[in-house]
Amino acid sequence: MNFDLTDEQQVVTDLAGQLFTDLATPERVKAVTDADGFDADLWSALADAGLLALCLPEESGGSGMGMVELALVAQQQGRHVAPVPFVSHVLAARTVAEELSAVPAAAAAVQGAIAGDMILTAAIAEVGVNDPLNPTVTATATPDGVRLSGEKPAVVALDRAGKILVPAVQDGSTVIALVDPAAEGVTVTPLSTTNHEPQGHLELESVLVADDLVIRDPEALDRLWLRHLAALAAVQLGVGEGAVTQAAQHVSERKQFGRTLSSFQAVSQRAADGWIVNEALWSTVINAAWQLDNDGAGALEDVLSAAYWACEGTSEVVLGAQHLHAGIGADVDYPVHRQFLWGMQNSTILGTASSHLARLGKHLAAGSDVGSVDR
Amino acid sequence: MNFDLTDEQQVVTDLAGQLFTDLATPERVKAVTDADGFDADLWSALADAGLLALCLPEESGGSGMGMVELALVAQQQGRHVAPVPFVSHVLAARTVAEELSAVPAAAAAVQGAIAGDMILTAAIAEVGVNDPLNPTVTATATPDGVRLSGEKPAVVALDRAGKILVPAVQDGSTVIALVDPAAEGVTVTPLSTTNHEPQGHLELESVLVADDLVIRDPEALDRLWLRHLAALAAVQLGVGEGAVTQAAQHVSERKQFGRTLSSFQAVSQRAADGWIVNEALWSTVINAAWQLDNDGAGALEDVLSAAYWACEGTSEVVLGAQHLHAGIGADVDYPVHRQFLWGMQNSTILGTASSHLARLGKHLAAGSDVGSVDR
Amino acid sequence: MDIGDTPEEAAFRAEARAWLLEHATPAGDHGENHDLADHVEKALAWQRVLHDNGWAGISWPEAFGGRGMRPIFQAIFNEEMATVDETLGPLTVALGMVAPTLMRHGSPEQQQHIGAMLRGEQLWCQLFSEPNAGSDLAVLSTRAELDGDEWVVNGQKVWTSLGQFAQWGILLARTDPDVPKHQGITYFLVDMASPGIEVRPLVQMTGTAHFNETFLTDVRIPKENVVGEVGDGWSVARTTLTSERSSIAGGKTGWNVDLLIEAAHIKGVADDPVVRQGLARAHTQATNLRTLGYRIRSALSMGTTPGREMLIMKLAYARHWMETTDLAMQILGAEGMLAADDEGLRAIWPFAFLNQYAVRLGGGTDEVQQNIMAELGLGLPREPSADRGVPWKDLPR
Amino acid sequence: MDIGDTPEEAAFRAEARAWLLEHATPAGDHGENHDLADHVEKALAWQRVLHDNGWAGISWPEAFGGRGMRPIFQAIFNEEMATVDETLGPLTVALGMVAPTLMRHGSPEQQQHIGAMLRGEQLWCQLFSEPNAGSDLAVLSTRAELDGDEWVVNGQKVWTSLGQFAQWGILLARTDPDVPKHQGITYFLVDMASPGIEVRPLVQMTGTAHFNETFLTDVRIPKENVVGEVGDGWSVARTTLTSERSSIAGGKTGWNVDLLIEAAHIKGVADDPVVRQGLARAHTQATNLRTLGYRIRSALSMGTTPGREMLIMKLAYARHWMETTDLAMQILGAEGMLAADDEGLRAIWPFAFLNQYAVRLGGGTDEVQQNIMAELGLGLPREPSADRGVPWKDLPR
Repeated sequence: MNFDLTDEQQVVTDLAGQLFTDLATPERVKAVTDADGFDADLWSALADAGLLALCLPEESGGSGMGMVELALVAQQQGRHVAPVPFVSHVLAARTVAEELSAVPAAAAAVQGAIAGDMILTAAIAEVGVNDPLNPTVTATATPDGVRLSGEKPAVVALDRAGKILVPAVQDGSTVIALVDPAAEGVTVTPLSTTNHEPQGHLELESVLVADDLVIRDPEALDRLWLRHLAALAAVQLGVGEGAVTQAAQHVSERKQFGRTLSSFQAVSQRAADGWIVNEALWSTVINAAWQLDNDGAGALEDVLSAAYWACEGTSEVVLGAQHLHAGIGADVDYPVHRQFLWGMQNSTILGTASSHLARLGKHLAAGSDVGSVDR
Repeated sequence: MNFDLTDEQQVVTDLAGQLFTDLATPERVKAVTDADGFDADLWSALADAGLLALCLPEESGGSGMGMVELALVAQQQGRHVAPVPFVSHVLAARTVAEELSAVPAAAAAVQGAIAGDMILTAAIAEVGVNDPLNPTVTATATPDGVRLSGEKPAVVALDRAGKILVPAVQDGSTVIALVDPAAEGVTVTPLSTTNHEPQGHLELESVLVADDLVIRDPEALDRLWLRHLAALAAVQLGVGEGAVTQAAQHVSERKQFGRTLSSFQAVSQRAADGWIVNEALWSTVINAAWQLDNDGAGALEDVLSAAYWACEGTSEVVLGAQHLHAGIGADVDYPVHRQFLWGMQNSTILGTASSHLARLGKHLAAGSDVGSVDR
Repeated sequence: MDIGDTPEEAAFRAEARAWLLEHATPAGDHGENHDLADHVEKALAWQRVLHDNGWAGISWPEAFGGRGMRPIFQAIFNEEMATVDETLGPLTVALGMVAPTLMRHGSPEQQQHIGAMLRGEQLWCQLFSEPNAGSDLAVLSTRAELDGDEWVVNGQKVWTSLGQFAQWGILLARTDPDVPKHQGITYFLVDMASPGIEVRPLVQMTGTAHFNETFLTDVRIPKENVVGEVGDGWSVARTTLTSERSSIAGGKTGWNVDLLIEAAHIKGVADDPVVRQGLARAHTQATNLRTLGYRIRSALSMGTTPGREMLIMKLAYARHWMETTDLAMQILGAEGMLAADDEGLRAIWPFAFLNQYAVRLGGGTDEVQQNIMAELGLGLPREPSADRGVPWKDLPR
Repeated sequence: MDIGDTPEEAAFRAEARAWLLEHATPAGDHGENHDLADHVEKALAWQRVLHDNGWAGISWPEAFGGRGMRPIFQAIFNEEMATVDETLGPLTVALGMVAPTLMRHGSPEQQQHIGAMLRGEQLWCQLFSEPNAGSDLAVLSTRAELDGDEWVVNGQKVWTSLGQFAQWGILLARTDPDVPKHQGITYFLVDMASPGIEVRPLVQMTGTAHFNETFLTDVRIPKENVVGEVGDGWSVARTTLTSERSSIAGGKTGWNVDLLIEAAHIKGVADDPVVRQGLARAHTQATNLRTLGYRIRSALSMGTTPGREMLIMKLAYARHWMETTDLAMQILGAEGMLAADDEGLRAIWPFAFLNQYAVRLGGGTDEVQQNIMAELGLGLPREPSADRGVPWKDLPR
């Protein structure tokens, strides 16, 4: 039993922490957010530091690390609310590398992803009840390849993605197609999101994808989805930590009634609540990532637990931090509101706290494999 | 618009408050609870003061008042956790007086009830999912009268009841039969309850009831149930008030770290939370009672709101009061634990907070009449 | 006890409703118009319509141009007005705070403003809070010094709602630093067009700039604009703040739950028992608010001032609002976090979700309210105060 | 990072599990035996079995009769023991608090007790809390005065767990009232059979009398029974209290959720989505506790002392326990409130429901823990202390 980070994990954490601290300063984050929401300099730096290759297989030029290391970097990103599509990019690249590396076009995409030249993304969220495991896009076999039709909401970095992983259903089975956004029949509509993260709505009208760019492993979507949940939970962890750090600093400095705010129990205990949630979430997120690295789909319960607390717990944490900041928290020139916006948005993106519980509850009560969000 | 008590209502409140304060002292309540759980002296005093005739029709010798007045008395009972079956008795007597007063045996029971000589009760709780509107006891017509079979859990004061109102289903319709516990086929088993209130489990095996002692008004059960919910909510209100009063006194007197406990924000704010819940519950309970007096079944939503907060809110209040008392709260020689036990027991007796919400939610979403606890 | 209207009240309600149905032009946005200038203009225009039709100042004394009716009638009118989704929100400072203050403390000249407010001719803002004076407002440090017949004011204010549009402001400034903090404060009326006033909008994360920072540099205010006595501004301000709390009475409750039920049907989750559980709980909270409202209306009807009910209402409302916005996100899912675009379901919830914590701050934080309640409701002692009797200039900074 | 056992740990776990499955005689009541005397006797007997088979004092130094293994092995054994529902609960004071204290601060003679504890021959109780010394333990007023070679003790203690059965107690008493409260306290070992000790059981509302009041009247304690230095009892007591926190590591988590899932199936509500939602949330809390446990076990495995994790574990456990008992009531309905009768579903939940608030008090209230956390985790300053440096005799009473 050893829950401490390995030396290698510590190096990755320190490296990421340093990069985000140096480059994703509050001023820079504000400037990028006010512009197009993508920090190209930071992106290059992440590529140069090898962090975009973090959990890709060594055969593809990756570092061969796993979800634990990815979570540690995502946590640092969350602390600094750094505007780059890190999680979706790295996870999409890993899936392409694992499943399609024999295909030259896919292998080239992976190389581009590692270098930071091509941004990859995965269209995980679903329309309607947002059940990522039941894609609504349909895939139909034709002599030329597979044709996809349907739509996907809230695709991260869709506006600048070079390739998109699109889950779909073909003859009752789940598949994942690697779609080129330049292909005929693809329509991309930018969405205005609450935290200003660039997202897009993807429409596919009979879009042709070559057969060898379709992943047919029946467990691939489960894996991709669970990894996204765990990685987003790690981002949330960092978001919550950033919020509590800022709140603690604020209440230590601000005086009311002749005392610092922090000397009021109602204030200090609320701040402590946030810290406690973060500490508990840390273990749960790292455990979820470790279980994914060691067990795969068997980690379902642990990942859903992490996802739930990343929604429910982190929402509480960022709300508490806002409350402790009082009015100034809402001022867009003051940084803490970004933690709030990220925390709130991430709490809904891959399902809500309630939908994670619905799935887990069905699984626990019925002993079924994955459960569904439908009650 | 006038939400103030009328002079008459104020007199009833003061009278009840005085009676319970004088007779249901902490010492007396402890003595009665340690004995058989029924305070015969208090019961006589309530009868002498006319409070057992409170909301009975004037034609039957009652005072002709309504649910608001009943709620005001029940609230006072709750404050003092007085061990008498006030609510079930008065509501059963009212139903018998309203529905069966033409029948001599029933009229005699009402007179006995007013004098306090005969205790009446109603078997409202149900086995299984505890849906009082769907009785599980069956009634079958025979040439001699109706025969009842089935069981009822948690009947208040069953051990000393002279007559019991038993809801049942006959040919698909709901009826309420006035059962004599001395009749053949009736088995009464005392139950040991958490708050030491005498309750019993009622078993009926082909018990004969004369046709004219069966209430066939299809809305009678709805009415009886809604009145019970509102009256129990009023008891809960008083229970919560008693808990907060005791807690406020305790934290004002007890010193820790050289200061009274109440000077710590974490303590005073928790006490204030209880007070706030009680104040909000007061309006909601009195409103529910008023709506019942003026609207009948149309008051469904308001009564369910009161019932929900009487479960959820009062549970929080009594838990908070226990917490503020720390260890001494659990000592049976110290009175506050009785508020806790009453608050907790009353939160489950006619359905849980969750089941009230289930019913209300079904009603709101579907626009159906009453909803059911079954989801 | 009678929760219904008296015959007189019922008649008034019917008359008001009929008139409103004929004349109201609902904004359809529950008061959350993102174009603030337009929002302000609409409110002023609506106030002019009310005035011209005899519905303005229902409970104000006739001497000030009102109808001299009991406050319950104003509450009934507000209730009915809320059902048609018209709002006077931007005029809260003028109608709910400044006018009652001037009626009580103002000079005859100052009271001339009351008529202008009634006629929808003036927007007012409040210059009380400062960066270092939030919950502890009385430590404010904006200074006013007498120079001949004028006071010269220097300092900075924050959270000036709609300050960028207001013609007039009410201002608290320190005129004597040598006495304890609650003393030595004076209450002024200030023309927002005065030289030396700079209003800088604060863009909030909801994208609107409801609030402003206001910088005052050598702003000159005539002596006649002092309300009450010099140095007695704190007690004048208490009238203003108490009036603010009273002005929230008579809103409608439950409209947000109704909207959620509608949303649940549209999104096809009205059969989801967990969603239903949430809707039911929200409904019970709305019931609590409604019955608290009865008590407030009852007090107004009897001619007394509802005190504790106002405080509880504020706390209960904040909690209810947070829970319903959470529930909205559960019902709307990821769609709920798309930026508001005034279309269908998205018109209100994303804004509400982001703004939810604000209801816990405005008019005193939850914590401050709970402290008041512990004292007022339970007789628990106040926390020991560190600064009682200390001259303001000697307070720790 | 490796969340699994090392090969050595896995081998130990397998050996322990095999032995336990063969020798354990589960009580089947999750440690909540209503016959306390029987409960105590069973625990002592089980400790004797452990001792005779080499499973006692796994992490204790060999010099004290232990096996001298790293603490992780004790944690692993505790974890496995919890799965067979055997409990040493009544011996917590002896094994988890007194023994570690004596190892560090005891004289060679005092350390003789350690062997007796290991062999299951002694039950100990703790005489720390007093009616007026709860969260603020250091204000305790039980007096000890030296009379020749003996200390004479007078005072009253409360919350003496199992005091009615204990042979020995650890006692804090004030030996010098003229110094500040944390100084002037001395730590004693006291024979519970000494003349002048009266133990009065406190019947709790759960119907059990786990706790007692203990009255001490002219109780004579030999000088040799002072642990550490006279006047240095507070620092000895800190060892005792810290050891208590450490002893909670290695329990199992999730068993209560498993029981609830079983109950939901029995009551036919396992398909109820609202119940399922509750079960799922409880499961996620159990996951949090489990992963916190990993950190604690990891620290023990690495030979360090887990600090903050212990505090968080305690708070998280209390919240989890309250929620699961609420959920139990929701599943069991009115049946849940019938007094416990050891039958089926009712065996544990009513007791748990009534006892739920106790987990928020034992070992320091939630509030005290949160204050520690604010200081330790966030570096926020302590509340100003009113009594620092004041001699105990001059403190306000």
